[in-house]
Amino acid sequence: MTGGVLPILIVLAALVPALISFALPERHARLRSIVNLSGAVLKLGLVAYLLLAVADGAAPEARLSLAPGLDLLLRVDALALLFVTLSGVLWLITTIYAIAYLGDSPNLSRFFGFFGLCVAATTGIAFSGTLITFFVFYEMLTLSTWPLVVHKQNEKSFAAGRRYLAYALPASAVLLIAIIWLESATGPVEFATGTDLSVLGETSLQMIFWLFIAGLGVKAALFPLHGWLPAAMAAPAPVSALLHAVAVVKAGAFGIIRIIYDVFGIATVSALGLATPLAILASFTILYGSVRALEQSEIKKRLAFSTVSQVSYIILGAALAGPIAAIGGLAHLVHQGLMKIALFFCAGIYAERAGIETVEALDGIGPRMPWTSVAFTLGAMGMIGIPPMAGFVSKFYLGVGAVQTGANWVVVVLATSSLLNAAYFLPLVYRIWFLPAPEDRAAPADGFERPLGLIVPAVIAAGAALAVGLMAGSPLSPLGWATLIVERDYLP
Amino acid sequence: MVHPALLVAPIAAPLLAALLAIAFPRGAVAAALSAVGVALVASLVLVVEVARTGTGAALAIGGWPPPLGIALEADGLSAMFLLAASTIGLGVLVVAQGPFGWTGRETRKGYSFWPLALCLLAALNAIFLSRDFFNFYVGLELLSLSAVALVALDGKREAIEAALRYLMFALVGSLLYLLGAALLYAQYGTLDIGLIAASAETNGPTLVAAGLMTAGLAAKTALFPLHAWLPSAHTGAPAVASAMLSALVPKASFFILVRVWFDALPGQAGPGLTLVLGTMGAVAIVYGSILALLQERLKLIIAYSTVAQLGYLFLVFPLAGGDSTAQPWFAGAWTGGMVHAVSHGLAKAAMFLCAGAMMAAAGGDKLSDVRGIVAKMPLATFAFALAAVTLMGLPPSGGFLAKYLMLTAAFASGAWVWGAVVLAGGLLAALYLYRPLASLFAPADPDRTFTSVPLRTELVPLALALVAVLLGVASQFPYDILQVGRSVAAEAGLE
Amino acid sequence: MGGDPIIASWLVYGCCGAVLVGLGLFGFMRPTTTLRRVLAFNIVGSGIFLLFGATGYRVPSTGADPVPQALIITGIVVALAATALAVALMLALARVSAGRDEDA
Amino acid sequence: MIASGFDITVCVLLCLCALAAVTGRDTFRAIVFFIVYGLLISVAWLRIDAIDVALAEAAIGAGLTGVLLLGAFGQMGSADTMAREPRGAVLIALVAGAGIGAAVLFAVQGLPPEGAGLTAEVLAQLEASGVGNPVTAVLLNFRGYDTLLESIVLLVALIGVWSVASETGWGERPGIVHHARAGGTLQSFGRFLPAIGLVIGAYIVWAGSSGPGGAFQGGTVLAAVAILTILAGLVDAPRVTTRWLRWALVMGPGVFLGVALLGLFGGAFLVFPQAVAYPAIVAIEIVLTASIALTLVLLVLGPPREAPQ
Amino acid sequence: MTLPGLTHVLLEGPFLPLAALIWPLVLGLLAALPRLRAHVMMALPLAPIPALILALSGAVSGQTRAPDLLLGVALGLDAEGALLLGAIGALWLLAGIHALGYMKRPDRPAVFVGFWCLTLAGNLGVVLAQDVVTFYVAFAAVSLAAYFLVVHEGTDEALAAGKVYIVLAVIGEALLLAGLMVGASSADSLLIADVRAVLGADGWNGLALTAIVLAMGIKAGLVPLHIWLPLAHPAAPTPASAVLSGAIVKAGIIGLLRFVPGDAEVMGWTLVVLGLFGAYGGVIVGLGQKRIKAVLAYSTVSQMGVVIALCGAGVVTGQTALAYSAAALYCAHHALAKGALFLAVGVAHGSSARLIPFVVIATGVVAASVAGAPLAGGAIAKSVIKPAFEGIPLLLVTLSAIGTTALLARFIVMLGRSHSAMSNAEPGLAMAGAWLAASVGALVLPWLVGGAFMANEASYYLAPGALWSSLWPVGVGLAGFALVLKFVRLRIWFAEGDIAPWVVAGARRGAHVIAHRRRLAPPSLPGVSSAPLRRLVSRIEAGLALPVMAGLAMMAMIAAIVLFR
Repeated sequence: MTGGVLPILIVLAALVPALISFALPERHARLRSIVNLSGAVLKLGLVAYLLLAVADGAAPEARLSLAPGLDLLLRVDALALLFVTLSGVLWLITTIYAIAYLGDSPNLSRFFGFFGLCVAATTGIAFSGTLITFFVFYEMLTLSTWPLVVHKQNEKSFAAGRRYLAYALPASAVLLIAIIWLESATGPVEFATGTDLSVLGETSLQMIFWLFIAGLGVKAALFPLHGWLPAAMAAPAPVSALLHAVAVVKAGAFGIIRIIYDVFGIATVSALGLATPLAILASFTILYGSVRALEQSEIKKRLAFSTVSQVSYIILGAALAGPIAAIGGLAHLVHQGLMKIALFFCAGIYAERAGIETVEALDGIGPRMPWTSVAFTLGAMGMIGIPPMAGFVSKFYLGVGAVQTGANWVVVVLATSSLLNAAYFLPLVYRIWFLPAPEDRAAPADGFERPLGLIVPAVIAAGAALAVGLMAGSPLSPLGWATLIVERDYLP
Repeated sequence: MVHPALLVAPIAAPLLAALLAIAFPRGAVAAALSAVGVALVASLVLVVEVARTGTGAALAIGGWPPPLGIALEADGLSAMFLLAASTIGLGVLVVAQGPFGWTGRETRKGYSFWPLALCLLAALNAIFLSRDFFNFYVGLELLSLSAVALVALDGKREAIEAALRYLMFALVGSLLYLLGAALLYAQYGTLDIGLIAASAETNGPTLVAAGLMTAGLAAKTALFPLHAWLPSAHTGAPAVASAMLSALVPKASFFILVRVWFDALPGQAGPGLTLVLGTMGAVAIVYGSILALLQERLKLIIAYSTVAQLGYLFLVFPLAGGDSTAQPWFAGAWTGGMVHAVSHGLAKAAMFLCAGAMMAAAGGDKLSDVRGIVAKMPLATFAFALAAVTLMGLPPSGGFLAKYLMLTAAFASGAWVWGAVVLAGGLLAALYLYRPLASLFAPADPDRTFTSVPLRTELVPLALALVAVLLGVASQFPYDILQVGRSVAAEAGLE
Repeated sequence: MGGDPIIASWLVYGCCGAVLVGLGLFGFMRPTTTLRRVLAFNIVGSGIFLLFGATGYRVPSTGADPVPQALIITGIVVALAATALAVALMLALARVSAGRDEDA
Repeated sequence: MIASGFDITVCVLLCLCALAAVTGRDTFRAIVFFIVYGLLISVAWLRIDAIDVALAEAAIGAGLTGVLLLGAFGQMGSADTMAREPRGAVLIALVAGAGIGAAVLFAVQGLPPEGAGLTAEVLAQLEASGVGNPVTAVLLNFRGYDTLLESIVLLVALIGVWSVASETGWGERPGIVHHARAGGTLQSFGRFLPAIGLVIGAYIVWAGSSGPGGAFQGGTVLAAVAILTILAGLVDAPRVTTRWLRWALVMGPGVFLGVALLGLFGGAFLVFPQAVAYPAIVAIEIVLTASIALTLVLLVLGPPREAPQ
Repeated sequence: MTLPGLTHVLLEGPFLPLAALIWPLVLGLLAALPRLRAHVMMALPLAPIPALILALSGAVSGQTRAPDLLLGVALGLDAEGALLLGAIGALWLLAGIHALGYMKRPDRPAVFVGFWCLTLAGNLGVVLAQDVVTFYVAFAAVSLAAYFLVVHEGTDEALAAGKVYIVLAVIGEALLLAGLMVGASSADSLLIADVRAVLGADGWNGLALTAIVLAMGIKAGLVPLHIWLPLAHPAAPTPASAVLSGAIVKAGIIGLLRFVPGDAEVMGWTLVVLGLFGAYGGVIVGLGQKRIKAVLAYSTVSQMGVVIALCGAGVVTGQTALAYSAAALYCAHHALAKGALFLAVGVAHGSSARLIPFVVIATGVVAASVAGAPLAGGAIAKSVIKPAFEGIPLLLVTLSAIGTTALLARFIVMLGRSHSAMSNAEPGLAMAGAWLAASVGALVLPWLVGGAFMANEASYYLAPGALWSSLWPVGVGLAGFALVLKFVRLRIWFAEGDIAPWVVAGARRGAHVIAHRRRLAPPSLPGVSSAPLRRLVSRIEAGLALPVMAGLAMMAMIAAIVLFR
């Protein structure tokens, strides 16, 4: 396939800037920014081309064999593109944000190096065609994320880093057990061709499935494996934005989707009676995350718990065996990314420009920082699921899909979670817009909403979330693409 | 047919350089580097030749074919180990120019290091190429004596004590091995692996001989209960030397053990052997890791990590032949073990060289001394991290490929206990390597200054670590080479 | 010595070699000074060589098998080298620990 | 051949000497028993028709090792402390030693009684090897590679011995300063015996090609001679850094390796074409003897002494 | 499926309905531009104009479909819809004009105008929506955006009222979402008609219907859920409360009309009972109110109670179509009339003692119309809804007119006293004009449009019998009120929002408990002190370093290999 080189090109588009910025000494800030930005733009261009190609049914792939039968396979299918488009778009705006946010703080070459590595790993995860490739890139993601979490090199970030590894490494061991247990019986597993699981007994298949869920659940922040996510907020804002709201967390959810649809097949999963317990676990995480978010007084911690809850929507969508629920779950993969990254950007701006870390300090900031606050409000509305934001669309599809498969109780969960989301987001919006600002808040020298590099990404992300919600019906939107995925690959 | 020079060069070149270094110390460095360079080129060509022809390259020394003469042969396994040894050797000697280079007048260390190191490398190459049991013995002796001398090179009390204990263990090990070889000769009338394999049958003398050889070689490979000499020895030795000691020396005796059981006497391996070696290997992994976790000094952590990682190698015995029919590949566990030996060698050499560089910069090797050195030595820290990734067996390193092949064999053959141990090893490695990594990346307290270190002491470990990672990525080529001339037992298993 | 059953002379020396090995190992392992351990090491070595030499003399008619002899000569020289190194290390250790010459 | 009473007595005596050398508290007594043991074992070697080995064992095993141990005992005396060990250690040592010994015994008696080893093959190829004495043929031609490595081992051991010198003592002479009473027995021996030793050593080396003897045995005798003169204080060992000493040390293995590499052009490593085999082997043997003798002397003398304050 | 190029159809069907929705949104966005900030208030009256044009052009045949927007937007308009649209549009227009006068120097006008237009768009959307998703989006817009109108004044009272309003609104949203999800999936289509057909059956669909009715009840002021109404109206600026009471509350009613299916017997009866309870409860509590806007708020609750009862009755008697058109007319009239009454309050505040009598008289006429006095529009509206009732509910509906008359009489009395202190106060042309237009509209509309909805001719209403049947309840009401005013000293005052204070207190305590639950202490690793471990390990290491141990291990290995062959 001539297209074979494309997936490698995309991964390189993220890897090469990373390696270059590793090599660049600190003072070449401008060159480093140019390199990273051009990498991001190049990646977007390639993704756009691929979108057209895959829409026409093409599926370019590149194969590198580690040992006879043990292949690293990069394959571009519709599901992979959904994730890569999300990471491509958000990488670009987050790079802009990061350049503005970090300004001239120390160790930036190292930062952008690992930042690029993370995105390359995420792209790798998306394109992986076999379980082994997935695991290799999954681990690379863990490794390249740790330095970013500990970037500030203070005690708090090291504690967060420690906790992150304490969760991530055992999880990868569990994941490895699952992969090997499965592959030792069925031979190498390729997503495209699927595997016949008849060779394994039912109980061992179930145990393997739960091992997969445990292994991937840590990154997907499923209850009780979510402990690391709130702690990882000690990282600088761009890191929290891209990684902990989009790349890392989504890698977990994406993995679970791959496992359910491509490795086991949705029919086998429900036949084995695994779909409902997973749905219950996801629903419990949704509610648990929201309740814990209520308690947090720190904005970033609250957003982190909200991520814990929101990602489980995707897993819920995958767990419900209906096509519509699947579409809802897949669409939410993108929607949640857009909304959450907008929120994290705004939280970063509040922290950086106005020194606001906690919810109480948000009083009356709206009028002083209108653009950021509007973006934040839009993001918050999306999270609550208020139409016409993107959040509503996927929540609606999830609900309809759930009832379609007979899991009516899911509707109650969705409604309650919307209420809880409102309960922990509306007070923030209320404080921002309706409470008087304390007198002692001095605006920074060049005004609150400077530099533009911070504000524009936040507004773009919020606007995108709104646009995606509004134009949800069109085939170009994430929902449209998710429908294409489900129709083409997973219709049971 | 491969030109005999290829087989002889890796042995003769370092020996010539060693003799030259003794007689003409001023030219020692140049002789050493060129000799090891020649050895590296020879092994590279050898590897390519072996891969291309698909058969091992054999040479009967002096024109006398076995059983009378001694045969040298480079099959896939020996070619790989040769290449690894030469690569690491060259890297180590390049870095050794710093502490042991020519500084105007001749010093004790400066003079003694080069012949010892060169003889050590020559001994390694001799062992990797030989097919004769007594020749293994002479190679082992040459290796042990030069290693012991290197350990004692620093002249401090701990170093000499460690060297003495190491010598005691090594000598007992060699003697038991020699006794085993003697009994084999007495039984079969030959010392050549191939001939013994042809006529081997299960009887008293053969079993006792094999048992003695295994016990002796286990002592020299520092397998768990017999490991007590390794940590103090590898910590006492100068960092450059301990890089070679930790990465290569135990691998030589392990190589002979593989030759004994997989090539010479596969039929005689019973459950006793596989269970004993497997259990001792498993305990080594856990015990070594726990001890590494409790150490405060960087070199001790790395030394105990060697004890742990060597445990992995011995898991090959129970796991060999564990592949199920589902896998398209074969001899997974055995190849995994060999890949682990090579990737661990590269990673460990890189780690010790980094530790050496950092000790030179910080003036001490306690974790508190090297705290926050990343600001001053980013490349070395990154190399240390990469090596750590290989030791933890995280993708995309060679360590991961080895772990994966072993795990698949373990699960396929139902012996998931070994699988659990392999996994636990990876996690424990993450645990004991986290502390040094965290202190390297920690913020240095401002008033601490590190002396600057020549760039090559950072670049060489980085290169070695990158090769270790490369082994995991471009691993199809090494995988195929290891299959050349691989024994049947490696795939069928030892029971 | 009584009428011993008639056994081949090589077997006598072989068994004697085995006994020497056992004795040497015992001497090596029992709690003792390092010098005594080096001595015991030499006894084990010579025991092994004796055993090896004996197995080469099983067919006296064709004369002793030269190969073991050659190997044993090599072995003896190697054993000497090891002993010399061990002795040197012991002397150095004594020197250093006696503090006469605290090495920088 | 049926074991005669003599053989049995030799074996019993050997075991007793070994037992005495190994047990007991007095180190000097142990070393003396060890030397006696060495001589007895040479006798045993004669009984099993291995004259070359008997020579080597007597010269190196009993002689040089004995001197080494006595020298060490002399210099260290009480400094060699005994590590504190748990009470049951002796018992465990006994069990382990007996266990392994029994295993070896079991193996020996299980050996095939008529194993002839490679005697036939060696004799068949003897005239092709260019030397008369089968042991030398094996040592220098058939398994010449082992011998080459072994000479390197000696060199490495020497470098090792030198490298444990104190930092200040690097340029000094090896070993301690010996001085014997003028006119005393040691000095008269030192004057009288070297001449005889030289002749005997030279003969042994020369005879090695056709009869028992050879480079190592001859070298050892020469070494003994040199050690005797040094012990007698008549001559002092050359400084460690002297140039000719180093070239002499390296000459033996160097020539051997060089000739071996030359063989490469003739098709295989270390090959001696039929015609040139004898002169080549003899040349190698002579040069090797010189280096070996020198190395052995320096090994016995020990690390360079400390620089005078 | 080739990638849809531009061949993909963006819009089918008439463009006007979509334009009616989009136009106010565009105006709202323009208001945010700083340059237009000076005369942004002008946008208020302009916003509803396209909707009015659409309403006047009558019912639209066929649906307007925009498949790309949201999940496929479908808009449509039937006759009743057009009537409602017209009334709501007119009310927004007049309230907009009134606002121009009422708010001379508004603070943050851009925000007010922005949310005013968003609420308007939502309100229109509720009427026009044919598919469930558009309905939900419109409903969310109207209920959430109205919050900003409520809290616009920024007073503490407004913020408190706003808090209650938003909590109830969000709960309503969640309930509606759940209901629509279940409905849409069991109907397997997004169109409201299909969903309505499937609702009402027992099991989950029954629950869905209850959820939807509750959501609509919150908006329409169904009795237990009405508590936000009396709190919000006094706090909001007058034009906002006019629109709130007149148009926004109607969104709930439209929802009920659209979603409650004909065969839901039980639901029908509950609506009738709760509706009537609301009608009478509204009057009783309204009489006990101190502030004039609160009285009007309770009058709305009462009127809406009647309409809810009408919806229920329609289902119970099987005449859903009749009830639908009757309710449409009644709501249209009530919208304009209630709007007029609220604007009257604004005008009264602005006019001096000298002008107040004229204001009182005119408002008196409108009030009579609402109470159903003969010859006024209200009479027709009331008569239209009567056929849908039978038995006791019919009696109660007619008697409710008495209560309404008494309540409105109290309102007129309070209105008289609420003139501005300044002698020369002029209400200003815009405010007075808008108020008068609304009053005239209220009176005239039933007559103009009634024809299409009445069973019989206009002349029927002029007949004496009809006149008497609509006169006596008003008479009794007035007489009763006069008696009470004169003699009964006992004044029972109800707190505004009657049960609101207890509900709010309960909610706050609940939130407090959740927020400050004992925090989960993060699991700390049990501090394994490394000292004993360290000692044990060093002892093992020392032991293994002894040659005897090494020897023993070697012997064991040899034994294992030899014995266990």
